[in-house]
Amino acid sequence: MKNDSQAMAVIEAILFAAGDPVSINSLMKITELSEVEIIDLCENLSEKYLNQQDSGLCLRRIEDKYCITTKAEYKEYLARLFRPEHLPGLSNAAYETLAAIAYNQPVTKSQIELIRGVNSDQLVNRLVDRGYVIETGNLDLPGKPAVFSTTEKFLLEFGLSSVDELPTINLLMYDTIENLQDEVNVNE
Amino acid sequence: MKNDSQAMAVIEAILFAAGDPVSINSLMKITELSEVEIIDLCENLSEKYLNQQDSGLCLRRIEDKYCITTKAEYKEYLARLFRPEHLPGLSNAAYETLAAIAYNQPVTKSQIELIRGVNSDQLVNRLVDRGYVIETGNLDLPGKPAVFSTTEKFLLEFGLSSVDELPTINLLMYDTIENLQDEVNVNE
Amino acid sequence: MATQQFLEININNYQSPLDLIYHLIEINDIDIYNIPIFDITEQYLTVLKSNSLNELDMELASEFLVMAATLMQIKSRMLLPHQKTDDNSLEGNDPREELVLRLLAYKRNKFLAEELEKEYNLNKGSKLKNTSEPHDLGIDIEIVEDKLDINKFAKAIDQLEKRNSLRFSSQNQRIRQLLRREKFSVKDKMKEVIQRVFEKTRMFFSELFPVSKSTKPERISGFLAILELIRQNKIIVKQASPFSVMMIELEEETKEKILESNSDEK
Repeated sequence: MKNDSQAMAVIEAILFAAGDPVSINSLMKITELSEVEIIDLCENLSEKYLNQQDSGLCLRRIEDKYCITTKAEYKEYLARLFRPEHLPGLSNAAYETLAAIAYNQPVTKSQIELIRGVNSDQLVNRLVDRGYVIETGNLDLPGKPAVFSTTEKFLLEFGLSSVDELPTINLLMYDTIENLQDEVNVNE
Repeated sequence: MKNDSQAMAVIEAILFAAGDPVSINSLMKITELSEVEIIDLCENLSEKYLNQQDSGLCLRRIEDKYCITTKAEYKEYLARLFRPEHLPGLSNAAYETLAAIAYNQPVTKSQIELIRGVNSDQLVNRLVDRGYVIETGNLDLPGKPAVFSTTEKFLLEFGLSSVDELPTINLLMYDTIENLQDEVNVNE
Repeated sequence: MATQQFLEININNYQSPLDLIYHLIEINDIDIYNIPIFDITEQYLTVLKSNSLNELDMELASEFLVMAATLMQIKSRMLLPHQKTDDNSLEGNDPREELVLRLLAYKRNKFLAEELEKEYNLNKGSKLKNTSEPHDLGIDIEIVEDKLDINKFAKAIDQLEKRNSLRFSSQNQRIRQLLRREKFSVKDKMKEVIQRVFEKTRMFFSELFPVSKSTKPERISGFLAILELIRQNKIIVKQASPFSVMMIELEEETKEKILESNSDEK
């Protein structure tokens, strides 16, 4: 790192991107700085946020972790942000992931990836956060991968009484694609 | 809101909390400020981030939305924070297909094939999977061919605020293939 | 320019036939608006013949062959006398015009793709933050979230199904192509061409592999077989006039060999 102000920028970027609190230990590993330097830099960042009238952020220390959050005085505006009309709803990709789970449950993350053709782990986590999907066990396979299923909340919002009521779709999914891949492997 | 610096702090707090890009419209409703004021404040915030050596953040405009991201120059530190994404990089053929879409959107698969001189359907599908491209309608032609355009994610990851900002080259620069053809025809 | 140089070009390094032609134009240092089509065609065919198209994706292989045919067609059209209207090399009815337009469009797109890649590499490191939970920001409100939208769900299923059936059919196609490739090996086609031309003395390509009676992969194998037979000096390909199709005859030596082997069998 060239200098202190660059080091502060790095700390800010890390804490911003992480979202969750990051331990001093992790910050030390990422920046290759000492504990004292990390704590110094974080205190400077905290003061900078406090002193700047035009900054809406603040730095918090929770035990041995730091995180960036918003200044408490702007709560009323933020409360408006969390109204449904301002927050982006679930993305198309999230709906696809939900469909992949609904039609193949219980299903592992790697099976979902196979269905969508692209890694969907983040999206699964988001659906779990929002209560539409839940981890329902582990497969008896190496690594004991977790399997996911849809929740009652999912059924409720769609007005369904069970997943059997979902419209039937041909060729959606996992079985077909996996069989096909086997077939390709045999033929090649 | 008492003054401009407080307004800037509010905008920063909102964009921080939202994470995803927030539309000017939502910012107007949440802050009860005018469009011009919002754009002014965001431009100031953007400059503040740029000018402060000790800031790791950057403000981006994507079409009619704003968001905060980390400065690209700190990517090596962020890479240590996150698990490596196992998405392979785009191939040359994929970049060519993406360029054919970005510079001619909305565009059909057969128009893309005409530009590249080779069928590119699989590549288009892969770009759709990666979230850079999306089907945006159908042409009013026999067979109703689907047309494709680039997404917000494309703009975000390619450092653009709108497709109008796509890098241009003076040589051979035409809006569309038709214009190129027209121009050559005129020169005859 | 030495032929050796063209024999060493690996076709796998080119994204499309246009890419290869553009490369040929560049290494020859020629004006794209005045392409010496005879040289370029010969060089292109040299590259094609020295590479095994069987290793290429079937789709791409056929594009390379279509371009070979296009070049040969332009070449024969260039032989036609035409009136020069002015000094502009692209005067009306220049048979090269369409090719030049396609090359320009391709090159432009390739430039732009490179610019995009640069932009991506400059920006790829910047990260968005996940949406905060109100609770974490000390906001004590019950989030009223948008309920799931059944239409969006249905649309997602629809897209997933469409995409997967595309993947399904493209994989199915790959299997079928692999099998077909076996069926129409170039070697077999070479034997077939020699035998059939021998029986009829001379044949047109379109008679050998009529569009109505042969599949695209079969015609491609047939075309490859013809190219290979020309290379081995086993056949002669003639064009009666610049616009006409290719007429195929056997070299004397080839005929003699067949007569010999036929008499051996008797």
